[in-house]
Parts: sequence; structure tokens; C-alpha cells
Amino acid sequence: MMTFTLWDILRNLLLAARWTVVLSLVSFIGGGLLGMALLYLRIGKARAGQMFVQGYVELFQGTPLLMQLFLAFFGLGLFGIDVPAWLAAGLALILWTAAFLVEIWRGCVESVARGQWEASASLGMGYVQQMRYVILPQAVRVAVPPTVGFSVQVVKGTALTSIIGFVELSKAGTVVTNATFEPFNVYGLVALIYFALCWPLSKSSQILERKLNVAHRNH
Amino acid sequence: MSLIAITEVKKRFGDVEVLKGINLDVERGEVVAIIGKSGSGKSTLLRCVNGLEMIDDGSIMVAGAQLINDDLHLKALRLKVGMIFQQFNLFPHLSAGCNVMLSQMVVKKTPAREAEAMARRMLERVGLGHKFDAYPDQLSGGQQQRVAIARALSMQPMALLCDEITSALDPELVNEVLAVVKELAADGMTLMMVTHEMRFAREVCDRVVFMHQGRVHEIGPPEEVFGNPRTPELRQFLGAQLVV
Amino acid sequence: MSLIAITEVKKRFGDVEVLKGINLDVERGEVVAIIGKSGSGKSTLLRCVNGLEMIDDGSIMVAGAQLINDDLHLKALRLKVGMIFQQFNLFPHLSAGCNVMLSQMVVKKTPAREAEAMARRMLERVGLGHKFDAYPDQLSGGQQQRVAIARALSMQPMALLCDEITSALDPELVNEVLAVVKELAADGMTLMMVTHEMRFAREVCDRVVFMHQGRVHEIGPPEEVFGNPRTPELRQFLGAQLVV
Amino acid sequence: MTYRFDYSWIAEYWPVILKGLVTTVELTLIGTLFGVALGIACAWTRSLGPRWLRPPVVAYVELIRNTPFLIQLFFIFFGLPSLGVQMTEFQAAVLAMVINLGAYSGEIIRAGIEATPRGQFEAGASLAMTRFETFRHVVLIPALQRIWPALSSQIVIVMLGSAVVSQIAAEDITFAANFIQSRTFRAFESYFLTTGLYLLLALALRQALRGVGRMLFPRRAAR
Amino acid sequence: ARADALQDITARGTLRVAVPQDFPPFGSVGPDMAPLGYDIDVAKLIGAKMGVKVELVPVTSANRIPFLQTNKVDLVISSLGKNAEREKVIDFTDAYAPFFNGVFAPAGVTASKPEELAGKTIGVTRGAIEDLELTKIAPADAVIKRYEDNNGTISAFLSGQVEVVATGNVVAAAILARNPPKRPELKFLIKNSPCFIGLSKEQPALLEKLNGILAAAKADGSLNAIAQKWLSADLPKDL
Ligand SMILES: Nc1ncnc2c1ncn2[C@@H]1O[C@H](COP(=O)(O)OP(=O)(O)OP(=O)(O)O)[C@@H](O)[C@H]1O
Ligand SMILES: Nc1ncnc2c1ncn2[C@@H]1O[C@H](COP(=O)(O)OP(=O)(O)OP(=O)(O)O)[C@@H](O)[C@H]1O
Ligand SMILES: [Mg+2]
Ligand SMILES: [Mg+2]
Repeated sequence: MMTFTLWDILRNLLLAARWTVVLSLVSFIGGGLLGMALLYLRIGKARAGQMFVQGYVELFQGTPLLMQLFLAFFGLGLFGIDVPAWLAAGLALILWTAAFLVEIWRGCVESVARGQWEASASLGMGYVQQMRYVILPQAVRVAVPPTVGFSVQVVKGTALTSIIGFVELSKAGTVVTNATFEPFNVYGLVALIYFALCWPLSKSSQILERKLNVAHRNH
Repeated sequence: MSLIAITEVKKRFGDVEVLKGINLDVERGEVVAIIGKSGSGKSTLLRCVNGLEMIDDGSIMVAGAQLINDDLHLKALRLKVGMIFQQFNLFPHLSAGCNVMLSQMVVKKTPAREAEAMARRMLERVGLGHKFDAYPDQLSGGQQQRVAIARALSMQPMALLCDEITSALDPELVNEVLAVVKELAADGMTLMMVTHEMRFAREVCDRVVFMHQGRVHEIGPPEEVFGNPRTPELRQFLGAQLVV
Repeated sequence: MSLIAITEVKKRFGDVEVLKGINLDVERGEVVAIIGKSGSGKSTLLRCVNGLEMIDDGSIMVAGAQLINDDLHLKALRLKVGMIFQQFNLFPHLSAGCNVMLSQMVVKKTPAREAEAMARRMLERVGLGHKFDAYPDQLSGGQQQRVAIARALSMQPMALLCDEITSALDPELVNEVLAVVKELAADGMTLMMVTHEMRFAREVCDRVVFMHQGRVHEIGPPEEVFGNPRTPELRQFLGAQLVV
Repeated sequence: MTYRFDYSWIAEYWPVILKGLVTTVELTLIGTLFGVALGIACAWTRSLGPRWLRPPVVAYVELIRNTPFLIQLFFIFFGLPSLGVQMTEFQAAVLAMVINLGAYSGEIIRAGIEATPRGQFEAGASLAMTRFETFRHVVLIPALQRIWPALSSQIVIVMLGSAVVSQIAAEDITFAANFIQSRTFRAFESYFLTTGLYLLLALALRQALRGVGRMLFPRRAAR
Repeated sequence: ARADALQDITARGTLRVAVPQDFPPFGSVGPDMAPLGYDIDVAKLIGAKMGVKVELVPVTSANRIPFLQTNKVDLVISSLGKNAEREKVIDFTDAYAPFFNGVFAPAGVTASKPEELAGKTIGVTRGAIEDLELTKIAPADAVIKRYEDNNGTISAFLSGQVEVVATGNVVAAAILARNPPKRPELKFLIKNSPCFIGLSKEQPALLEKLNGILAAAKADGSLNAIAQKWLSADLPKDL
């Protein structure tokens, strides 16, 4: 009744990979924005804010992303909130991404030499001004390579959304496997597509790191 | 009235009392050198005057205003007193010119045009007018330190605090920085400087403060302090210095 | 027959010829000091003798065996010739005792008990019998260097190569290391040592080699080399040294 | 909120959870042990080993680091049988974890090896140790010590990542959660409980690794 | 209880239905990845009769009931069997499709009754009726592997990870139709467990409406047409 050519398989996987890309972008951008907000609390002066972010990070880095997805998907529904798979997937991934990004970025902010804080303080700048004009511009430079590197984890993390029924690349892989009975080929192709998405990111992270490090040595 | 009046200042880090009751008045236009062994509390004293460390006891008055630990008072204080560090601490992501312009624009809201004019003037004053667009990593240590001085001057402070500003420099670069400081002194700037350059202290300073174990151990005009040290600690300290 | 026979040895790094044809024979029991300016190739020579660098031309024979670059020959060579470095290079994760035991057990398959006995003996010999269980980071520089010597000795080499083994030490620690070396020399150990301690070289060595631009420029007994330098290069070099 | 929490099922299903917990712990232990061993082998090959072996190791590391664990797992469990390689879901899960951790820890350990001062290699060589003996006895332990915190984090990440092995019917904690959910329809409660278990497990694992670190490296890290 | 679900659906204009996509011939995908199958056609039929658009939500056996519980869908038309546990949490309409659970294995395997499953590894889909039933009747030393969804179960059987599967007769037939490397043959039937539409509890209006549609569809032969199309057989008289 229905026959899949290799092209059909590839085409369907590629179509599904669009969702992987969209989901990755949403998670990364959303996670980035949330991460910035959390970073603001984490490196701010309020003790409560710092503790909150620490707890947040502990929670989201200390539990499997898969469980976070399950809870977002089935859990929120119980509170009367209607969460479609894409929303639950996006939400869980954003929360998860933010937890990692905020830690990466905190490390970058802390890597800025203490002298920079003191010099800017002695020029009369307030905390916000120090951050805005002196610390963050330097931290951003340090932050670019690990952030790009982490985007690979986000792309791979989207694979787990298949388990709550979101039809992205991995889910398409299992569905197509069942329609074709060719697991070796299908999962091989799926792996290749992920590789094609992730490898340029990893590579550019490495290159950026080398470039920025070399530039840094001149300081 | 003194420009900087330090009265019975105490400062502890954890269990260790680093400043054990410092009294020191600095007059307007005076140049004071602070000398002493490593760990005697020289940096800590300067940092307290600039509000980078909070004092535990005593008081510090600058131009008649008490140093109080809140953002508003600290900002006011730092507009009166600039500080220059051993490690230069230039902002590596900004050119020399922007280093000098930044705080004027951010803190004093000076318009860019004026800030730039001021920056050019100050860089000129430290002999680096031609380095406006150079980035810190393109400058030698001595040049970086001079930019740091220009940066502090651009805020038009009443006094400058200098913490071993030549210690991180190669010997051949020390003089270019000291020459700038000498000129500042000649122009009437109030200076408090921690230094190991005894010859310079002797030549340029009005008074020398010898700190020992968190106290002002001896104080006086350079001829007296160097020529006729009264305490054995100071004698020993001066003896260990190669060039006096 | 000489214990170490170096014949027409050449070594280049990229385009630069660092050793330009070295000839040097070291007899059994002889103590040879190698002196010369920085960059003259002293370290490179020692490293070639130990097989840490491969020579490009010429030959090095140790106890009659030719130095050939394969694992088996290198191992045989290094069992005959120990080396001690400026930076000590102790293994930080092992106690002093284990530092000395490790290579015996790994290379010679000595049983632990015997290796330990040997380690204790050797540490005793360098005056550190009581530091068997101390870790490198608990030892002073001088003590670390003495452990390194004990470690090399525990392999019972025929000769020791020492590359500026006191240069990384604080002045007050130099003597404790040199005293150990002096004793080794007195016990008949063959030594080739690069050193800047001219007084020590004069006192302890049988011959002094002055290297200059990759060649053995002058060679002779210390009285001659130090007392009556024949070339202007050596005279200039000795003149620049503070203590002769 | 109209939902009422109901945990009455725990009385009946706690053995399932316990079994899942044991499986997850077993998977993590075996996966970590062999994964780190594989990582050491990879790190050795890439920084000190024979040149011809390096490209395949680089390919392996890049492939694993740039594809999702879930797909690696499916490939091993569902894909490999068509090549005649058959294994139980537990074996497949362990293998996937070992391969995954091997690639990541290999990169981390390599950084540790490459930060080793040259003098350490030379000291080993001058004591007549071979390159491998020097690596094994001199370089490895301090290198591991240098990167232990990073390695520990990666191990925790792999433990948490193991949640997906329930997809191939390996009966870990997540499987227990799903199983209970399919019998009691108490999705939220069972996921909530098991998420808490994972959190505890992660905290415990981190503590344990800190302890292992103290045991392996009694000395503070040397430069 | 929630407000009246039927009103919600009519007001919204769409009917959200949980359907399988890993369970041929009830639900699977075509080369264009669109869902198709018996359940999908029933969903469309009901949508048409209610005069609303149908939104198909792909689900797995394991999560179809949570989907309904958390109000992500209005109906589960996902070859759902009825049993006492499920009746505690959701309501069922009348049956809409015949379904027999069986144990299947390649020709060489002997397993003509539950006792003969001893020592064998059986794959089932977690939470499906056959999982629940098989768990009750299988001997203690039979190993039951429970997969997340039918994709997993079928993959495990075809890749030889399990030698026996418990699943629907029609599912086995659909696998056979694709001429796989391993051919599942019926060993014995576990249960006659026709499929029902699942809906939230205490929605009498919706339940009545659905039963009405089903009765009409049975009467006018439109349901039989679906059965002919996907199962190549008439509906049993007693459904
Ligand atoms: N942030 C700090 N926390 C704890 N102890 C500190 C801190 N800053 C300084 N100290 C201690 O206070 C003492 C005085 O330090 P300070 O830097 O003022 O000495 P100094 O006279 O400037 O010495 P140097 O000539 O080495 O710069 C030292 O013992 C130092 O270790
Ligand atoms: N691995 C290397 N690669 C390239 N050049 C090297 C290398 N090792 C040494 N050289 C160069 O070889 C020359 C001789 O170096 P060597 O270390 O032997 O000098 P030295 O006499 O020991 O000097 P010093 O007294 O400073 O230790 C130097 O110019 C040095 O830069
Ligand atoms: Mg200081
Ligand atoms: Mg040398």
C-alpha cells in the first residue's frame, strides 16, 4: 500500500529536521533571554536573588531533561494549563538551556579581573554602569565560544522531545523505521543529519576559542 | 582644613587587624610618600581612602565630607579622589582615548565632544596625544600607566592616590611614568603615593610616611626620614633598600 | 676507553645549528663542568647525551655502546646515564620515597621491598632520610632537588648529567645541593654539569668546558680555564660573572 | 486547581521504583568505569599515541559529541542487529553510555594531559621509562587530578542522560515512572517522585565523586 | 468536573482527537508523513457528523490517557481497550472497532498457550491492554519487555531483540503485509477487546452524542466501509 524509497525516507527526515531547527532556535534564544535575566540576579547584590538562581541551576542541572519534559507536558495540564507538545517542549528546553547558560556566563563574568571592578569603581561608576560599560563587554568576548559550544547540547537536547510526542527528527526516525523496517539506514541517516547540524557549531566554537584566546594574549 | 583627614582608622580582615589606628592629614597640594615593608598595610590604607575597602573604626574626611558607605557618598568621594593602580587596569576593550572618555560620559554625563576634548588634553599632558586610538595591548607598560593617569585626571579629582604605580614596569619604563607624576606634583596636585622608589620620594615629596605593622611608625620631611631615621625599624627598612 | 665519548656531534633546530661539531671525552670518575653564555648550547649537549634530543650528525658513545635512536637502545643508555634538571621535575603525586622507588620498580622490575630499601638509602645519602613520606609540595626547593638526585642515583647510573641544578633555588638553598654533589664527586661518580657556580666549578671539577656558539671553545683544568683564559670570549664571559 | 495528589500507589509499586533505582545506579557505575577508561585510551591516543590511530579516534569523538544520545542508543539497539550484533537492552544501554562518556571524557582528559609540564615527560624518559610507562605512572594521575571537577560534571550529565534508556525497555528509574504511570494513570505524581530521586542521585553522585577525588588525589593539585 | 465538553467543542469549532501513528492499520503514516488508518477515518467521521474540524494529535499507547486527563485532547480514538482500571479514570463510548489481542512469534517458536511462554522474552507496548492482560496470565519466568510505544515494540521484534510479541491481530497482519524479515504468526489469542472511544469522565452530553453518531454509522454502513477499507472484513454483528 505504501512504499518508501530512500529518497522518501530522507525527505521525511529532512522535513522533520526543520522542527529540530526551529525548536533549537526557540530554546536557544528563549534560554538565552531567560539566562540573561537569571544572570542579572545571580551576579546582582541581592542575596535572595543569588540563592534563587543557585537553587534553579541545581534543580535543572540535577534532573534529567527528559523528566523536565514529562513534567512540563503532563504536569502543567493538571493545573488547568493546556500545553501542546511544542509548548511543553519549548518551555522545558528553555528552562533547561537557561540553567546551563547562566552558569557558563557567570564563569565568564567572574573571569574578568578584579582590577577592572576596582578601576571602574575608583572612577565613580555605580554597579550598573560598571557592568554595562566595563565588565560585560569583556565577559561577552570570553563567553562566545562556550556559548556556541553549548548550542550543540541544545540541538541534541531537542531529540528528547520526541518522547513526549513532538514530531521532530528523532520521532520521525522512529516512525519511519516502523513504516520501512530499515532501522540501520534510518537511524544512520538521522545521526548524519544531527551531525550536519551540530558539527559546524562545535567546530566554530573551537575556532572562535582559538581566535579569541590569541587575541587575548596581547592584553 | 586638611584635604584628607584620616583619624584613628582601623581595618581588619577576618581576625587580622591590618590597620591599627592610623592618623594622617594631607594638605591641599601636598605630596605624601608612603613607604614600608610588604604587608604593612600601605595598599589597604589607600584603598580605604578611596572607599574600595570599608573601615571598621575611625573616620576619613575628604574635603570636609565624611566617607560614608553608600552609593551616593561613595560616588561623591570618588569624584574628589582618583586612584591609580600597580596593574594599570585599563579597560582592554576600549582604545586609550575611550578609556579616558568613558567615565566622564558615564559618571558625569559629559557630552561626547567635550569628553573627547578633555581626553585629548589629558593624553597630551602625559605625553601620549598621538596614542588616542591605540588599544591597551598595543601600548607598553609605561604608556599604559600614563593612560591610566590621564584617565584619573580627566575626572578632575582634588587628589590622586597612587599604589606602587611603577612596580609592574620594566626598569627602563619607570622614569617616563615618574616624570609625569613629578610634573603633576609641580602643578600643585595633591598626591598620596605608595612607592619603593626612595630616590623619587626624597626628591619630590613634601612628607614621607613610614608604615610598620599597621601603624604610622614615623613621619616627616624626606630629609629627616631618610637622613635621620629615629626608629630601628625604619633604619632596618632603609638598610634593606639598595638605592637610597 | 672514555666513559662518554662525544665525537663531531651536530644538532640543529630548524634552520639554526645549535651544536656545530662537539668533541668531548669524559673519563670514568671525572667531573666536568660546562660553562658558557645563555644559548651557547650547553643544555642541548646534555640533552643529546641523555637521548632527549636526537643528534643530526656525529656520534655519542656511552660505556662503549653507540647511542642509537630506538626504544631499546635509549632505555639501555638511560640506565647508564641519569639526568637532573633545573626544575627538579619531581612527580607531584608521589611522596619523596615513591618518587625514588617508582622507576626502579617500573623499569628494572625491582620488588617493592628492595626498591624501598634502596630509596631509603639514597634519601639518607642526600640527607633526607626523614622525608621519605613527604610530598614534593611539602619540601623546599633545595630538598626537592636533593630528592631528584636520590631518584637518579637509585637507578645506579654510571654517570650523572646535571643541568643548572641550582639555578632555580633561593641563594640560601644552593649550598645544601652543591654539598651533595661534592660528595658524589668525592665518591667517584662521573659528572657532567652545566653550572653558573664558578666557585664550585673551580673547587670540585677536574675539567672545565667553555662552550661558545655551539662549539667547545676552550677546555682544560679549572686553574687554567679560570686563571689563564686564552680566548677573548672566555675572558669576557668570566668578566661578566660576579664571583669567580 | 482541581487536581488532588494521590500517592497511595507507592505501597504497591515501590519495588518497581527500587529496581529502577538499582538499574540506574548500576548503569552509571559500569558506564562511568568503562567510559572513563575508554576516555583515557582516547586521550592517550590523541596526545601521545601512534599517529595513524588519531584520525579514527577524532572521528569517533566528533561523531559522538555531535549526535544525540537517544539516536546512539537506537542505533545500537535497533540498528546493529541488522549487522548481526545482538545484545540485551541493559548491555545496549551500558554500551551507549560507555561510548558516549568515552568521547566526552576523552576530550576532557586530553586537556589535562596537554597541560602537563614537559619536564615531567623528560624526567620519566631520563629515568629510562618508556613513553607509555611515563604516561601511566607519571602523567596520568596528575592529569586526572587537574580535570577532575570537569570530569565529575560530565559523569553526572551522563547519569542524568541515562533517563532515555527506558526507550529500549531498560528498566531504569524513568521506566519505573512510565510503568507506574501506565498502570495508575498518576502521571504527575510518578514523574514528580522520580525527578526528586534523580535530583538526590545527582547530589549523591557528586559527593561520591568528590570523595573518590580525595582518595585518588591526596595531594592538592600541583602546577 | 469540567464544564460541558460538548459545548466547548462546538464553541471552538475543532475536535481534538488523540490518534496513533505507530499502530497499523489503526494509525500509521504514509510516505508524506500524514496520519492514516482506521482510527483516523473514525475521527474524521465523527468530526463530520458533529460539524467541526478535526485536529489529529499523534499519541502513543503509554501517553494517550494522560493526554485526555490533562485535557490536551477531547477524545481518544486510539484503539483503546476497556478495562476496570481505565474505567476508573475515563469514560468509554460504545465499541467502534473489533480487536483481538494475541501472542505472535515466527514459525519456529512454540507458544500455543500462556504456560509455554516460560523462559521466553516477550515484547509489549507499555500500558496497552495486552500489557495489562499478559502480565496477569504469563508464567513467572517469562520475561516481559515493555516498550514506550508500538514503534519500539515492533522494532524490537523485527530486530530480534524479543522473540515473541503480544499485540493486536490486525497489527500483526499489517506487519506481515510489509513482508518483514521476521514473520509474526498467531500463537494464541489473549483477549477479545474491541476498541472504544475514550473521553473525560462525567460528560453525559458528549457521551450521548458520540454513541448516537456511532449507532448511526453502524446502521448506515459507513463504519462498515471503514472496516472493509482497513481490515478487509465486515464488522462483527455483536459489536
Ligand atoms: N582582601 C583581603 N583579605 C584578607 N587579607 C588581606 C586582604 N587584603 C590585604 N590583606 C592582608 O592585609 C595585610 C596588609 O596588606 P597590604 O596589601 O595593605 O600590604 P602592603 O603594605 O600594601 O604590602 P605590599 O607592599 O606587598 O603591597 C597583608 O597581610 C595582607 O595579606
Ligand atoms: N626545542 C628547541 N627548539 C628550537 N630551538 C631550541 C630548542 N631548544 C633549544 N633551542 C635553541 O638552541 C639554542 C641553545 O639552547 P640551549 O638551551 O642549549 O642553551 P644553553 O646554553 O643551555 O642556555 P641557558 O644557559 O640559557 O640554559 C638556543 O638558541 C635555543 O633557543
Ligand atoms: Mg600593596
Ligand atoms: Mg640551559
